[in-house]
Amino acid sequence: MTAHIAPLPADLVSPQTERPTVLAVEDLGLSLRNADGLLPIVTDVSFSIREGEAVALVGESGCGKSITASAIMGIAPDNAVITGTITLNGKVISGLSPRDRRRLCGRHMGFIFQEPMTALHPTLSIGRQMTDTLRHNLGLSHGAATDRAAELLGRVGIPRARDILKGYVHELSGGMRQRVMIALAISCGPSLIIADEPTTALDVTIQAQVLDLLDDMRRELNLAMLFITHDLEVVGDFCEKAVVMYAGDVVERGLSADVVRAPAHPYARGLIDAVPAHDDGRTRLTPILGTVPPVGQWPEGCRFAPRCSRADGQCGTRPSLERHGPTDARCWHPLETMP
Amino acid sequence: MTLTQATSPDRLPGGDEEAFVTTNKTVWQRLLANPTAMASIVMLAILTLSAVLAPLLAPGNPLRVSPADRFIPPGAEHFFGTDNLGRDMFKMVLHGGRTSLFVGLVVTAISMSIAVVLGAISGFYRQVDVVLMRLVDGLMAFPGIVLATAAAGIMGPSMTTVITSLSIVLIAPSLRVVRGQVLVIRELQMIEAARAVGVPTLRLFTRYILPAVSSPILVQASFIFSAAVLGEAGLSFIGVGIGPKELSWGNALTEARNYIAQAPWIVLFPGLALMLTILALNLLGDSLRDILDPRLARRR
Amino acid sequence: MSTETVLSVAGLSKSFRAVKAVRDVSFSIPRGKTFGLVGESGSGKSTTARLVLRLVEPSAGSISFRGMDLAGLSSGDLRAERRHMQMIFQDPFGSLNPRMSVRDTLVEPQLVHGIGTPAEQLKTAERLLAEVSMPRAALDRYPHEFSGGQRQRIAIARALATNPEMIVADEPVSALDVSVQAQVLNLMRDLQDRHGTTMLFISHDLRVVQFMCDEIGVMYLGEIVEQGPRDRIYGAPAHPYTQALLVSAPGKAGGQRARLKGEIPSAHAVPSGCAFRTRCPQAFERCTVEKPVMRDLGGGQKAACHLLDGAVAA
Amino acid sequence: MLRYLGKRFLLILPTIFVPLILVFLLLRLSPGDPAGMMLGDQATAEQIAALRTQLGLDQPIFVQFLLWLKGIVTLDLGNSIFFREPVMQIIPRYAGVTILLTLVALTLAVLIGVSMGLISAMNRNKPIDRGVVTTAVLGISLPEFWFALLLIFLFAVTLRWFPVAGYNPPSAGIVAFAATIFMPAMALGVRQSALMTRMMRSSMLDVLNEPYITTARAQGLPESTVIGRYAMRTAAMPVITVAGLSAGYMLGGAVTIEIIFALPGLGRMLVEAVGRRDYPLVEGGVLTISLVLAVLNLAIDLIYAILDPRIRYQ
Repeated sequence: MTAHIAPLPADLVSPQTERPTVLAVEDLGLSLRNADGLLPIVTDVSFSIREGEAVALVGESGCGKSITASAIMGIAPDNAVITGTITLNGKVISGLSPRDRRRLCGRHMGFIFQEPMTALHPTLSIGRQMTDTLRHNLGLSHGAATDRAAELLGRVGIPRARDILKGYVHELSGGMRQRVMIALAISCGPSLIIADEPTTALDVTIQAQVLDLLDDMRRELNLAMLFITHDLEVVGDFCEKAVVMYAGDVVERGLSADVVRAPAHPYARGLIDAVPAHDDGRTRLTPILGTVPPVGQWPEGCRFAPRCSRADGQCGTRPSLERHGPTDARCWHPLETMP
Repeated sequence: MTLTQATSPDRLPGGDEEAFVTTNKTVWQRLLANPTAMASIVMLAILTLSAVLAPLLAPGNPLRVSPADRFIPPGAEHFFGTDNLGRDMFKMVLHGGRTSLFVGLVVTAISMSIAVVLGAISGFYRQVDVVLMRLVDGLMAFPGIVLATAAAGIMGPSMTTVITSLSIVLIAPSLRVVRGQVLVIRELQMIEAARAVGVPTLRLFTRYILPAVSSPILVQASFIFSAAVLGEAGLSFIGVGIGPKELSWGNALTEARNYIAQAPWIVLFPGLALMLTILALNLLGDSLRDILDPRLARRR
Repeated sequence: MSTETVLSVAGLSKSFRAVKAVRDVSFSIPRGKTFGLVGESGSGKSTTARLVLRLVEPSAGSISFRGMDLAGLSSGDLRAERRHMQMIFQDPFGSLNPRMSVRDTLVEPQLVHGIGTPAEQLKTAERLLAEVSMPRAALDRYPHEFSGGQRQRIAIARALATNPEMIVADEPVSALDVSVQAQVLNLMRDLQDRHGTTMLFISHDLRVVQFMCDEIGVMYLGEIVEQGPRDRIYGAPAHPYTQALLVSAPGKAGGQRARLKGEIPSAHAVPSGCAFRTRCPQAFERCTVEKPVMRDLGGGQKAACHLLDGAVAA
Repeated sequence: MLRYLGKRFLLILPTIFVPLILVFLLLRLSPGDPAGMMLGDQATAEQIAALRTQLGLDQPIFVQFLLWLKGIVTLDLGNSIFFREPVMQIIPRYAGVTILLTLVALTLAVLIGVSMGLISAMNRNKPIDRGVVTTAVLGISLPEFWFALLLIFLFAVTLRWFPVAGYNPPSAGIVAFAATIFMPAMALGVRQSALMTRMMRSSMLDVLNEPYITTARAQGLPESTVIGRYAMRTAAMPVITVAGLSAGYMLGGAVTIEIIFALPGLGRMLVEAVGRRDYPLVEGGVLTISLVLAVLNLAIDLIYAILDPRIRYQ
């Protein structure tokens, strides 16, 4: 799918194809304040997304990818302390008041959650939820909002849109629910969509449909998209760039084709090797040993070192995110890039 | 087949000590660290001790009438004053606590035991459940006061009467809680897993279900205790509880209300003692729930 | 190489009131082999797993385990027979009793089946821990002290405690992170090799099934639509649904956009004729009126589709 | 919707019949004979026997019960033994007071409970929240009859705003009615309002953690809409359940308050009637309470069905 947009290396992009940056995250850090002080959850996260571009934020559970998204949305928990800069369409939004941040939601940023069943209101009709958003953000009349809502539902491939508007979330199938969620997210014309594991809860065949729909929407509306997932294989298909997170850190960053095919960081490599591929005929998988260290128990230096076969004394100090071959990696002993 | 020690390659380099997830604190540690729980336990301890030790702390018959000492306000001689019959209120309150706590304890024990047995059965056998729950619905709709009054009529007002009628009335809410919990536990995968292992039904009850419902039972018990104390006082107050010859906080208030203008202290002290007891039990129930159910705990 | 059949089910069906969750499922597993059931939600694969163990009572059909009809056993005999068939569940957080230490958890199956003296039971528990690569110190700990992967190892150890002939594994790794998945999958294969256990493996993940299984049944709306040896299913899928599943899986798209249309119908309203026809890109009239029967395609591969008429292998 | 309500209605029937059977048996089992009581100590055995026959007390219990059931269906509850007039005429005189008292107390409790709970949840862990939480736990620990005495001491004895006891019906003017209903309603409602405060608070805090609230916020909806429309809609449900239980509790528990404030209510009438062995009146009173409760429960089911579309389809 990525073949439609030439995956040129960043430094080779010509000025004509240069698209404006929609979201830029620089040195984002997030800690939770609790009785014992500050507990770091995410450190030094930097990446950017351009118009029409999909960037994947990849990692296992507990790596901090979802809370990074909530920091960008401005809906992080009350006890979160956020550092770094978040820039949306050239405007720094990280310093804005919660009220001003809320104004950006819907109109400038749209969100898609993992579980549409719980992310949509159980006892308000689909139509009510959509028109509330449209009327508030775009100032539409009730009639205009209803028309627009029906049009949006049609656009995301929902038949009999007018009937569905009167219905409730529990009456829909999983795939339809996620389509409604997508319609809601794009309803007020945002330039950025943040999708948090949007297909994880869906069946394989439905997953494929929803991914296609998201891809179509991105192209048609020229959306910047932050795609949060634990599945590297989805990344290769769907996103131009990938940011791999481990224990609150960005460990690898680059074009997703490069990250999936020839990662420099041993963790990224490990993630790929741990998954049985369809036709490799292996009788053993290559797991990453041990488990992800829980928040608050991160090792000093490189956080992956205790599970890494390449680790040595140097890994006791924290590496920085640097270019190794085609990608950026936070590693003292990156893997050789395969030709 | 040979069962040799496996030397799995899926082992961390440099040792087999995989880090365990941090151990949670024990219930006791959390109880000690919870100020509300400790406060309620201390309150209950004081109330229990003063009831148990009443004959030592306030010796003499609390019901002894002394017409010469009527309506003496609280002071050094009579800490809580005297009532319309010249009885010492301090003595009455201390001795009255014996009744309240005793009735509460016995009623809780009876109604919770029956509720646990019936709740376990009801949670496991659908047919029984349908009938039992409709009965419980009906019982909840039946005004307890009519039951108590009728019981007092049948058996005469006495401690036994009060305990019987309160136990019957409080079985219904307890049974609902226990049954609800059993239903939740029954659907857990660990029960299916135990069945798959071949664990027999009785063992399933004792080893898997009962331990799992013990926490909510404990919480419910403290609320039932407080309801029983309140119930006894209420019934005695309107004269269908423990007989007029016995001493109880509720009894003490029956007469007191006629003298509220002259001697408000006769109303104040028994009621205050009653309220503190109920408060301590409610606080204990609340904090036990917080401690035993971490999901709810984060709210408070 | 013995080809003795350990499990053989025929015509297995289960209805919950009006919902036909499992319809006419038949397959058999030779000793030491792994049979995989793969399908999407509502395909009835997990119900089939429970039917096989009679954790759910079948509405119809026979379950022959070690030459004995499980469906006809009394509850007492069934319980005794459970010693030889164990299960591993999806949720490593829910399937262990939080109030039982690892020691108790591993001793429990031996205890209820009267295997060994207390000292022997403890020894077995220690051995089981070692087999799943857990330190001995874990014995006195409780489930909440372990990570998901560690708990799943304990669950596997429990399943092995009675030295069963067959293990039914229901989505054993789908609740785990990918890196941990690989550890558990490797472990399960090792243990199977070592003990010669027969396995019924349920998963929605085609990659995992391909890695684990010798033979595979693809389920859709309560039925097996295609079954056969792994290489045939993945190399030459015959049923349009199998083909679509393989194409839909992530990492397989490669520019292909041959997606299935529509949603999985509800099990309350299974389409007439071929259940898959509402989503099948190649459906035609006959699919609406006539239910396709399983056709032998040779090499152990079978599929139920009208398109395969006349395609019977020579 | 109608089917749902029909089903609820069937479920509510036991709440009418169980109390009836219970009270019937209870009265018949209790010693003391209404006939003997009516005629006094000087009555001869023959006189008593004659009266027993007249009252139908010489029939077997189940015949008496059937006769009485027939009476209910034909709206003839018999004559009160004490008042010597039809029960159907006596009950309304007393029931009105109790129902009004319950309604006023319930309204007070809901108003106080919902607003306090909401304020508390919105200011979680701030001083105001702590204040409300503390007050609420004191409130649920407050014995109603004692609180009633305190109210009398404060408002009637000290401030002299309201009469100590007595009752003016609404027909006597709203101010006169309010003066006699305020203290009883406060006393009856205080614990329930504290319960509702706690329920509202915890239910609101629960709902605020739901993903759909995050969605509403992420759509840019203002906090007032998020709370007032999206959160309140679901958070109100458990409070409605509690309101139903509270109403039932108040109906049954009003007796103490009625005695303290000398209100001519159903509860007081019942207790007196039990004392007098006035079987028909007691049975009529219990029937009335059960019926009012049943209607109330149906009303709550209706509100539920309106607020929650999921219920209508079950």
